[in-house]
Parts: sequence; C-alpha cells; structure tokens
Amino acid sequence: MTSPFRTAEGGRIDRGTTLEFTFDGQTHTGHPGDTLASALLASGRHQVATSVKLGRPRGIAAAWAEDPGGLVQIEEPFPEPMLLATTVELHDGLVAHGLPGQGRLAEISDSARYDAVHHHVDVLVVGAGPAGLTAALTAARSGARVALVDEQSEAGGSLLGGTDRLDDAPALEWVAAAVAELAGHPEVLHLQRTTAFGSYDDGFVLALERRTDHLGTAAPRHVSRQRVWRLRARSVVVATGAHERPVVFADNDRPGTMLAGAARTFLHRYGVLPGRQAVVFTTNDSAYDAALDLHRAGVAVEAVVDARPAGSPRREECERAGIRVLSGAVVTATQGVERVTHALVAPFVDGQVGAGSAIACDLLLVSGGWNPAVHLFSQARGRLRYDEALGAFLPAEELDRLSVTGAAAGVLDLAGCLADGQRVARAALTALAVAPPGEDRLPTAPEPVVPAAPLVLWRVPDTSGADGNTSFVDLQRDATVADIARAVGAGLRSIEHIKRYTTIGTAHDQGKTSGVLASGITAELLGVPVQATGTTTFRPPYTPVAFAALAGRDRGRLFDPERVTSLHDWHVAAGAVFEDVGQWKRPRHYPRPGEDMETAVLRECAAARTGVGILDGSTLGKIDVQGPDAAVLLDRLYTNMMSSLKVGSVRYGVMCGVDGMVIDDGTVLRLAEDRFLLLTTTGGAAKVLDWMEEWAQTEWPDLRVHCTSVTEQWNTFPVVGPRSRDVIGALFPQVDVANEAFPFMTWRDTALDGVPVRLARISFSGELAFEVYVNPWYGVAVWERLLEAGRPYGITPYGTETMHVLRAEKGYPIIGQDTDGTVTPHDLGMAWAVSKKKPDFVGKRSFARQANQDPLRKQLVGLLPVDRRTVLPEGSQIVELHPDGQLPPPPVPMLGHVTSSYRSAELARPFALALVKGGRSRIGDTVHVPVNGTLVPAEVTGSVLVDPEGARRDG
Amino acid sequence: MQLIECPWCGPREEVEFHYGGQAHVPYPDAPAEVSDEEWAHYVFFRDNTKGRFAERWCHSAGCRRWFNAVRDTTTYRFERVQRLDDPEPHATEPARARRSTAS
Amino acid sequence: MAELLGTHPLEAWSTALERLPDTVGITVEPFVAMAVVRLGAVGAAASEALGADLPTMPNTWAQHGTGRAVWLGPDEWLLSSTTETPEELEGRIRAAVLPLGGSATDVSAQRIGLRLTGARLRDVLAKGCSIDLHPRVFGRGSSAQTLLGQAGVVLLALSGAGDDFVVLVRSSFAGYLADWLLDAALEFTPTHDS
Amino acid sequence: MNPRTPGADLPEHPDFLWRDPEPKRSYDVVIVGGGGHGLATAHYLAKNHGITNVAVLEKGWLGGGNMARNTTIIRSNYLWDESSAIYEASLKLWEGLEEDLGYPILFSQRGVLNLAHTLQDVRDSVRRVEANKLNGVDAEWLEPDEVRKVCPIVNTSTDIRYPVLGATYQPRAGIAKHDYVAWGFARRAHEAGIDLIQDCEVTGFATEGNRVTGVQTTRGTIAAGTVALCAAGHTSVLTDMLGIRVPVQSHPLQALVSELLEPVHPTVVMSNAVHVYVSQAHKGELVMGAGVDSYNGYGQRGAFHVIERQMAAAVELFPVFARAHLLRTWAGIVDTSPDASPIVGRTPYDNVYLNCGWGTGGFKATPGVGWALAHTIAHGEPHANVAPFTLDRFVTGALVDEHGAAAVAH
Repeated sequence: MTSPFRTAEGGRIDRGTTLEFTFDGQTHTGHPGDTLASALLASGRHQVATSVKLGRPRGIAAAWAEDPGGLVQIEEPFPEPMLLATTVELHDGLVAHGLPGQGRLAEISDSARYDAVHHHVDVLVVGAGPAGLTAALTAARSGARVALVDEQSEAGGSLLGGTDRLDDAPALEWVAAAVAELAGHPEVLHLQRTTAFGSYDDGFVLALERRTDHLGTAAPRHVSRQRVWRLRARSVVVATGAHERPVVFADNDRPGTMLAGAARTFLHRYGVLPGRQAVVFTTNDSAYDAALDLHRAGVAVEAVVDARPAGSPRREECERAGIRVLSGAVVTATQGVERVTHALVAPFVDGQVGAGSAIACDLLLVSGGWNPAVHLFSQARGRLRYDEALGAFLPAEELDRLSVTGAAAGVLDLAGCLADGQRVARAALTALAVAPPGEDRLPTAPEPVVPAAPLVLWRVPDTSGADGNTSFVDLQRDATVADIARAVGAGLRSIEHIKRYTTIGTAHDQGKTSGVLASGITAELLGVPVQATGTTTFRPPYTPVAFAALAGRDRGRLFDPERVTSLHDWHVAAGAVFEDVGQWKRPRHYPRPGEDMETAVLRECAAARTGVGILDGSTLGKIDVQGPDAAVLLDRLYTNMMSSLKVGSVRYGVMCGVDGMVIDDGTVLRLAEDRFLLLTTTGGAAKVLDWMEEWAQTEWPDLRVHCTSVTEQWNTFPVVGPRSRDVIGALFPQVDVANEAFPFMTWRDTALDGVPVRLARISFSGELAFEVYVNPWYGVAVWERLLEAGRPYGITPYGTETMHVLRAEKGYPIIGQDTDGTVTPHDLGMAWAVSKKKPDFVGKRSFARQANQDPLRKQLVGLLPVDRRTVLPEGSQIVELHPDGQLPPPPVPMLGHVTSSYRSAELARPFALALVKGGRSRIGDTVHVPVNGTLVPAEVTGSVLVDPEGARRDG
Repeated sequence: MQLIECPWCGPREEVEFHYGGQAHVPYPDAPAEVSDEEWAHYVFFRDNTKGRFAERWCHSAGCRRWFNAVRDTTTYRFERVQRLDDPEPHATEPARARRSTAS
Repeated sequence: MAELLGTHPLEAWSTALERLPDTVGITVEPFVAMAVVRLGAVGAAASEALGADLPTMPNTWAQHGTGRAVWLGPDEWLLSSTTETPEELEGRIRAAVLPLGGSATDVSAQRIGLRLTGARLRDVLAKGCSIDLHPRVFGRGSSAQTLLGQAGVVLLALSGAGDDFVVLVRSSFAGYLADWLLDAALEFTPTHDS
Repeated sequence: MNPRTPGADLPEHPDFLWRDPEPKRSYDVVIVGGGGHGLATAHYLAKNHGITNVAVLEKGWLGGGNMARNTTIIRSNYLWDESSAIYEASLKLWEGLEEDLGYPILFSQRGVLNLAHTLQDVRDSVRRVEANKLNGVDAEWLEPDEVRKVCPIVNTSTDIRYPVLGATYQPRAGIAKHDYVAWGFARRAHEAGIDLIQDCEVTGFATEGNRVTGVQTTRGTIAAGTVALCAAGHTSVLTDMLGIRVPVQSHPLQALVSELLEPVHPTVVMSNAVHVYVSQAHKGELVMGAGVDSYNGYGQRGAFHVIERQMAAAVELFPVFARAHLLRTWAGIVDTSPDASPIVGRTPYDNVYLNCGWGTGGFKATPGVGWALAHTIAHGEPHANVAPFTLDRFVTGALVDEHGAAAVAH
C-alpha cells in the first residue's frame, strides 16, 4: 500500500529504505525512523482499535507513551501483548493488529535474552530534551561521571517535533553537536531507547533499555533484547518534559482527534500529515504552532478555536496566514463514524456554551495545556502542589539527591529550559562538591513571544444531549464525565474512591492524560479546589515493563544457585538420583539398572545393616569455634553441657530458639581446650552460624570466641555397617580401630599418603560407623580409596533416602521433618540431652511455660501399621481408633501426624515416626490413620525400633 | 532499594543486609527468675514504632557484623548507624510503662 | 599406592573458560593454602608475630608474604600462602596469634579463586555486582565481600585499571558462579548464534 | 461498532453508596479502622445483633488500606484446627456474601493450588490436606499431571531448578473484587444507620481505670461504650496510645498487576519455595503478590529487588508470562504476629477489643472475623472462632504456629 499522507520531504526518517509490515492483515510500508503509528498515519489510517468496554473506534491521539488510543498486539517477530503503536519502532516484517482490550500471550516460551546491569554515576540525567541535554553537558564538562538516558530512539525530546532554532541554526544541529560532545567524554554513558521507569531511595533509578526490538528478526540472539539498568546516582536530574493535556468534550474519542503537539511531531519528525483538513481547539498558545506548521505543510486549517475570550497574541500570525481564529469559542462535540468529519464549534462565554455550527475536518487537534511529567519525582515521594495558572501539578519541594528541571518543572519555553537545565546541573554538582565547568556556554534561543495566560478548562459542558456519557476522560477505560458524576453522586469524595468507582487511570497508560483531568473534573463537581482533591499516587513503573526483563538472567539454571559437593561429578557418573535439600543437590539413592527407588533403598539399607555402606555427608554444616570462651558459648546455645566434653571426644547436641523449640541438632567434636568443630544439619548450617554470631556479637561481646564456617573445608564420608571397621582398618593401618582404642563418640587424626584425615566414631544409623573427614581437594581420591578398601565387603554407596530409613529405625529425628518449630527436646524424648546442671541456656526458660507442661503435647513415637504392609504416607493425620472403621463427620479430632515413614528391610515391615498427643503414654495403643479413604490401624510404639539396646554401634 | 551504611564497609545495597528488629532488648540477667509474662515480652513482644526506630542490622553478605541503626519506619530513611561498641547511648526514647498483657 | 590426586570443582568448566576471549578472561586459580585469622587488637605485636602487617582499612587487601591478606572484618582477615600447606599455614598463624587472644582456621578448600582479566570484565561483573568497581573507586588493593549474582564472594582488585580481579567464592557455589560468568560474558564472545 | 471485549470491564457500582456524616458525640460502639474488617464488623453488628448506634472511624478513605492493596486470594486450607475453623467459617460466608450484600463482589471459586517443590513441601502439603479433610475443608493432593490439568500453564517439567512435585488443591477457594467487597459492607452498614466517618484519625483515648470512655480524633472526641480496634498495620499506633503491648510487627508487602490479558490462568497458584502467588483477575490482569519486605515499615512501598525476584519466580513457573508487562506496583502494611496467626479478643481494657496480626490472611478472613468480632462485642465474650487467638497465648506458649508448620503464606 502507498503512503498518501507522507510529506514530499522532511522528517527524520530514512526515505531511502522501505520497510514492509502488516497491520490487521493489511500490508503497509514505512521507513526506518518510523513508529508503527507514524507509518499507519502515513497510510491514512487513524483508527487502530476499538475500545475495551463500548467497542467505539479509537485512534492515535498522541505521539508517544501518553497516547491513550493506539493499543496494539504484536504477532511477529514474537507475540507481545498490548504495546502502543506510537512507541513501537517500525522494522521489516513487523506483524501487529489493533487491540480491543485484552492482550494475548505467546503459547511458546520466550527465547530472547534479558539482563540487568548495575551502573554508578555522580549525575544521572533522565530525558535528552533541551533541559536534559544542557544538564548532561554541564555535568559532563565538569568531568563528573554522568549517565543520560532517554526513552526515544534519538535525543532531542520536544525539539524533534518542532522547528525551533538555536544559535540561528536548526535546534537539531545543536542536539547533534551535544550528543557528539557527550560521546567524547569518557565518563559519560548516553543511552537512547532507555526508559527510566522507577525512582527509589538514595538516587536509585531503574531504566529499561530496548536494545534490539527495533532490529526485528535481525536482532542478534546472544545480545540481551532488553536490559534493566540499575542506576545508582549521587544526584538525579529529572528532565522528563511534559505531556499535553486534552480538553474533554462530547465524542472526543473519535479517531482523527489528536493532541496538537503530537500532530507537529508526526509532521516534523516523521514527515506525516495527520490529516488534510484541520480544526485546532486550544486553551493556550502552544497549539498555534501546530496550526501554522500544518498550514505551511499544506493542511487546510479551517479554524483555530481558542476558548480564551481574549484569544492569543499569535492570532495575527494565523490571520496573516489566512487561518480563521475563533476566540472565546470551544469545540463541543465531533461528528463522524470511524473518523472525525466535523467539529461542532460554539461560542463560550462565562462558562456558557452558545449555539454552535459544524466545521468540516478530518483532523481535530486539541490542547488543554501541559502536565509536567512528575512521575519519577512523585515515585521518590516528592510532594506535589497544584499550580492554578498552569492547571497542573508541580514538584512542591526539593528532594535529597533528586531535582526536576525543564518542562517537568513547569518551564515551558525553550530558552527557559536550557537555562534551567544548566542551573539545576550546576546546583547538583555543587552539592556533590564537584566544581562546575568554567566554559559552559548555552546556545541562544530566539526571544519567545510572551504567551497569553492559558485558560484552565477541563471539559466543555455537554450540549450534545449525551449528559457526558460520550465525554471521555480515560479513553482506555471508556470512562466519562458522566461516570465521575455518578461516582460523586454515589457519595464518593476521595479521588482514590473516584478512581476505583470509574476505573480512571487504571489502564495501560496509568492515567498519563486522564489523571489530572479526573482530579480537575472531580474538584469541579465537588466544588472544592483541585489542590484539595489531589492526584492518585504515582507508582512504578512509569511505562509497562516485561516480566522477563525484570527476571533478567535469573532463569533456568541461574534461577537459584545449585550447591554441590566435591563428589558431585562422581555421583552423577554413578547414576545417582538427586534430591533438593535447600540449595544443595544430594544423592537420594543410586539405582542399579532395573531398580526402582524402593528396591535400591532396600538394597542400600541391607548393605549398611549387614555389611558396609558409604554416604557423602559433606553437605552437613560445619563450624569451627575457637577461643578461651568457646565452651562457654556452646554451653549457652546447646541444651546440653559441652564444656565437660573431653578433647578427642564427640557429643550430640540440640539447639533451641528462645521459645524453647528445637532449631537444629548435630555432633560436636572437641579439637582442643579452646577449639570445637560443630556439625549442623545441611539446611541449618547458615542459620546456626548466624545464630551463634548474633548471640556472640550482640549479647555476649565479652566472650572471647570466634566462629568460622568450614562447611566446604571438609568432606564428610560416613562409612557405616558391621564391616566398616575392616574398611577403615585396611585403609588406615596406622590407626588402632579396636573398640577399646577408638571408642564410640571419639575422633582421631591420621593421614593418607600425607594428606591429613580425621576419623570419628559417630553413628546416625545405630551401626558401627566411622566418619571420614578430609580436605575436598582430595575428596574424590579418598572416596575412591574407601570404595577400593571396601570392595571385599561389598561396600555400597547410599543416598539420603537410605540414611533416613536407617536413622528412623533408630528413632533419630530429622530437624525440619520430624519437627516443625513447635517441638521441644522433651517432645522428641530427648530430656537426656537437656542439661539439668546448667543454670541457663537459650530456650530453657520457655520450658517452664504452662503450655510446655501440657500432658497432651505432641511427642515423637513410632508407629507400626498393623497390616505390616501399608507404608503410611508421610504427612498422614492420626485419629483415635474407630472400631467400626468409619470416620465420624467432621471436625474429627486429630492426635498428630506421621512425620517419617519407610519400608524397613531390617524389620521386614513398614514403620513410621509420628508426633502424637501424649504419645509416650499411648505406647501400645492402636490408632487409626486415614489413607485414601480407609482407616489403617497402627500400633503406637517407642521411637527406637531397631537395636533399642544400642548393641550394634560398637560392631 | 536503599543504600545502607555499614559502619565498617560503608554504603552497600539493602540486599546485603539482614534485619534484626528492635535494638536494645537485652537478654534477661536471670531468666529463671522472671515471670512467664516478662519472659513472653522478651521472646515475642517488640516495639512497632511508626517513626524513629532503633533497630539491629547485620551486614550479612559483607563483614557479617551486627550494628545498630536509627531509621524512620515511615520514610525508611536511616538517621544514623552505630557500631555495637559505640559508646554513645542509643537514640530512642525509653519505652513507656506498659500495661499487662494478661487478660 | 599412588599419591592422592587433587580435583578442582571447576575441572568440567575448563574448556569453556579457555574459549573466552582476552577481553573477558576467566582462569581458575590454583589451590592455595588459606586461613581465616581472627584478632582483636592489631598492632606491632601482631605484625611481628605474623611477620607482616594486616590491612586495617576496610575493603582492602595487601600482599602478605607469598600470599595475600584480605580484610574481612574489623577483627578478621583471610590469609593465603602459595608456599605453605594448609596445615602449615594454619599451624603457623594459630601459633602466632593465640598468645594475642586470636585464632586461625584452615579454610583452604572453603573457597576457590577465579582470576578475571580483560577490558570488558567490569561489564561482566556489573551484571551482578552492585558495588562500584570503577578504578577511581575500586583501584588496586581494594577488596569487597559482596554478592555476585546470588553467590557471596570476596572480590579483589589487582590492577588500577579495572581490568584485573580475583573473585573468591564458596566451593559449593563454584559451578553456579562459573555458569553465571560464562552467561554474562556471552555478549562479549564473538559467537555463532547461541 | 465492534462488541466490547468480554470480561474486560466490571459490573457497575450502585448509584448510591454512603454519605459522609459529621461524627456524633457518642456511640454505643466505635470501630477504629474503616477497612474490610471494620466495615464487616459494623455490618454484622447491625445485621446479627441489631446494634446500629455505631461509628466506624477511618483516618483516610474507606477500604483504602490493605483492603485496597491485597491480592484477594480467598481460601481456608490452613493447617491447624483453630485456623481452618475461622477461615472456613469465613469461606462459607463468602459463598453467600454477594446475596447478603446485594453487591456484585465477583467472588469466583476458581480453586487454589499450593505447589510443592521439595520432599518436605510434599510432606507438609499432605499433612495439611489430611488435616483439612478431617476438619471438613475441601482439599486434595494433586500429582504433577493433575496439576497440569487444573492449570496447564504451570511449568511441570522435571528439569527446572525446583520441579513441581505436586500441589494441594482447594476447589472452593478463589478470588473476589476487593473494592466491591469493602463498598458492599460499607453500603449495608450505612443503610443500617451506622456512621462511616472518613478523614478521622484517632489521636488518643480517654480512659477511666480499665475502661476507655472516649476516642480522641482529628474530628473531636467521641464517647464510646465499646471500642474495637481494626487497624491492621496501624494497630500498634493505637495500642501504644493505650499502653497495651501487642506482639505485631508492621512490614511492607508488595503486590503488582499486569495489563489486561486474554484468559490464560484459570485458577490461583501459590508457591512458597519458588516464591510466587498469582491469579488472573476479572478484567484479565495478572495479579501477583511479592514477598514481605524484611524490615518494619509503614511506608506502603517496598524495595524493587523483591519485585524482580518475584518476576524471576513467575517466569520460571509460568514461562508464558515472559512478555506480560508489569503495569503497576504498590504495597500494603501487613501486621505480622510471632506465630503467623491473628490476635483477636480481649485487652486489658474491659471495653476494648483487639483485632490484628492477620498478616497475609486479612482479606480472606474479612466476613469471618467481622461476624465473630461483632458477636464478641455484642456478647462481651469471644466468639468460638476467635477464642483461641488470645493475646495471652504468647504468655502461656499455646501458640497457633502456622509458619512453623509451613503454612502457605497469603
């Protein structure tokens, strides 16, 4: 298709290259430099979509992110929901269609890359318009580290859409020179296509850079498509400009209705005529430029309709050009179906609308003044004040590390913006104790015609008979003046209520054009000052940001770190099935060909109980505790006594929180009078070190003790089973492994080929066992030596599942599985591990509370399914025996739940551990466990089911 | 996302820190001698001040040192940070006399 | 029996790391003895006992004999030695600082080291390190304990040009960090479409 | 003209909601806090007990606190008997609430999935499901393939970092439209003659011995027969005025919303291990909650890294969300208690009742707690459903520890 509305020349598009794209199934062409919107307008198309609620035609009404009309769905190169045609850069092969309301997500997952980068600067300037560029130049010339970010594809801001001149040359030449100069400063980062979308504490600004979107299918895949810049600035200069504000009137949503400034942008930047026959409706002088520029470009400007009785000093200019200017008049409505055909114009005196007449046009330009883009300032919790003259909200205070300049601060003339940008930048530098540059010349802008005061006009009284039902405030939500009137009539006063009642400001544009209108109209209807009504809160993001962009590289493998031991590759090679334990990957079992987990685990258990097995226990947390007061700290943090532990010996210990509930357990090796090695649970390692340091630093700084994590410093290999002594004896002949020489709960240092090795007689299975500690540099080698030495005895590597079965058979709890933060050592039947001698330890006092004395506290017991077959699902609830095998109607009282449950090779039957109310007093009772609708009888037993007398641990 | 001034390492991103709640809540000298209620107050009850609040923080991803801070819980602004060995007395008003929690 | 062979957690990554261009060079540091030293008052006595000064300024490191001394906290340092075994280093330091109320712990295998060199290396680190690594701020002799991606690291600046760093990371996170670095370096890798 | 996009808009609100009265000098009951809980309490005081000489004092605008900021998830599949009792009672009320309020609150029972990613998650999930069944709460355990049937877009592949090992499912759970709920209660309360007084901040209390005689506000002192505190995150501000210590801490809790999207997500999905909870609300927007910010905060805003982590989790579990857009973020102030259970009932003052500590459970409890608190006020005795949640459980140690038991937050 051709582009009949493309001007013969001009604009910042590359006419030498033609791009093809498809919209609503039709093929169109455009040029590099176009947006989807400008290309559509060039082809004569204004309507982009229909509205969400009423299905009314909607078109392009602005030139950038403030456009409330042109929502599109991208289909190619990759489906993306709900973007604005005005912000989509055109590229070859783009396929899109208009969006009535809901966007569509791709069914396939997005293979594009996204990333984030931290960047630190002295001065961050947001916005590369006249004020921002000037501020950036001033900051850069001082030698400061500067970042300049701007959301458009090229710098210039408002200058891109105008004909301004600086130093008697087109202003864009100055822009080009400024950009070139910035590029020459090594400490300046200048990013276009980068939207600062969030402003947080301490000069932290988040910006989204669209790096490859404009390249379409040509985008290199190893480069991130979009990048989140985490900018940390000592000073932020917000130069984000202003959004033009419409005036509300009947049928103001009809395609062909457009903000005046946007029309200039389409003309000057994109070389597009947004229409052939225009009416310009304004309340201020800025729209006169649009009228004159369009006239010069050959558009028939039928009239400038100025709501101000006195009109504008620029009236003569227009009349010289043959443009009719109607002062003290308003546009009351539009006519047309899918495009404006007429504007209804009527006199406007003292707020009263007179008899009107229709003026034919295919383009209706509107300007109701300007809303400074104060979003980033407001997000940073800056207070806003309503400015009666501008009819807009402006920053009301200076913020630490953040200042606002240019149109964003209400400065609306070019010379003023340049001067203000420089002033703000110099102030920022001074505040940072950076000397502002000596040579810092500003370009000279022509003296602006002193403008006449704008008229603040939110809406034109509706004389169309529609009672404001077609006077749209928020086009994206189809919300009208009538809706606000209904809300007010319903008794609502707060702008937040009005917003929720009408949904104004909740759509894609988050109220960029509608927010202030809603405040103004609401204030009018309530008869209160706009200041009193205020605005709704500005929240990040300024413009929508893709989820994936925020996820960045924390996806897939990098979503969360995978922690592994030095033996991981060996486990993988051995065919281990892994289990996630915290961030760790631990072998759960090592199935042989054809084995399911149950068979594998039965085999591994049998080996450990009858021969010898070996486990990679290296994930256990390990903490080296040193200092003259090391024993004192441990006595205060463990429930049992550690100071009495002899050097060379090992003791099991339990830690409680101040609330007396068990938080971790493990063994403690006393290495020297002043040195201990603590072992914690795998999941508890970091928590316990933090816990110890917190007490040592904040509560007992007088203690001379130091804690150091050595979790990765030691591999830990439990060698477990009746034949473990043979294996250890064979590999470490120099060690006397006889029970008398090397008793249970003691440790010995030795070496293997000169590599230090520590052996400890610790058993988490009840079997004779030796834990082998070695520096992981040599972990694989030592592990393989152990396997070699164990081969004659059929040494079998086993995983966490077998470890769990073995420990459960002995009634050893797993903290976090058999406990849930509500369990005391006494509940676990570990009163023996709670010192009676110590006057105090963390948690002790809580044991004396009323609830701790309750005989019905849940206690850890064993459960044996009577049928000797059912493996009770872990988590199953336990109820009283119901002789008829039927559950009563709910609520059914519960006695507790199954915490661990396994099939036992040793017992030749399934068994479980459970927390049961008054459990120990119920030993011998039979209870019921509901399992998939049937009640399974189970006998309550002691928690130690295998070798209760502990005969095996010495082999 | 704030910058928090670690008294040792200087300003670091919020993510490097661990929050420790109200500061200056000492462990009772003789827990065995305090009432259940006093004990409960030590274990579970902390001020929840709106405004200036003396807190404990730990630079957990850095030097791992605990420190005290005075922060405004409405603006989140840190007024100051103090090393634990800072001789200066802490900067919050003493907690007013409390009614019993029992009912 | 044959002598025990050491195995490095990143052996499986060696080829991928070797393929990286010089602008984003990543090499695995050889195993060295490392020990954490805890010492209250650092003074002449300490320097004498250790035969070298410990850096007392936060966020710095200094050459220390054949190795490095890294400030980890007001009373905590990480010492390394390229000539001693882990046991020798811990033994020597512990003997030296014990009389001064200090302690020493062998952490040789707790962390592994990666040498990061090249002109684009700072851009790689900036993808996951929130502290300012500009040479004006983080010059030679600077160090930091911080987060790189989601891994806790100790970062050392070896040059004043921001192009030479050592990163120390917990051994169990080594694989994660290597994957993370390779992924971060991808855009600087003259690559076939990945 | 094209037809409107189905579902992309909401039912109209009524033409009249409530008027803004001047506060009277005295009321039988003064409820401090015009959020969901305060308004629901007012409604049930009138409806169930005929008590209408009531004022609801709101320092800002009605329903403007957590009521307007939560992610509207409604479920009752809590672990402990005490919790499931109050939340199930609440859920039953939700099921009749649209009729009771005569307001289109859009209560949609689309079910909730609580995903399990580790073996311990599975144990905890089964434990909760079995407890729910015995308590008469609809609950089931789903294997991954069944999870996929309920919510096809959940990534159930086994090669992700934390594969989905299954989920608990409560079919009767769902979501509702929060403003509509708040306004429904408010309108009913107003119709019953209860004064809803906005922009009225409590500045102090007049007391005589163990009684509060009046509530001092920015709109004058108001005498009160009974006072009920329903101020959620601001409870401590009030209890400090009364010299009562309450073990709650106020934290920012962030939430976010996407643009309107065609229906892709038929239920509600929550995951603790991979921290995310998300539903697709009535207009088509994805509504998500992030984690609680670690520090105390009254700022109704949180740190962005929490949102970034949330997005990573969302895209990991729902790959199709990759190019959905974050449209708006905000935060509420959650009042968390040491055992993640609420504190409701008596205070040291004979005529002051407390209702706080709901943490992330406040919205779903709205009708349930309103009902129970109204009963408590009317009878001067705690209603059975709130009786376990006394302040002095922290002294006796009889906690109702929901996070200890890996209860699913939110």
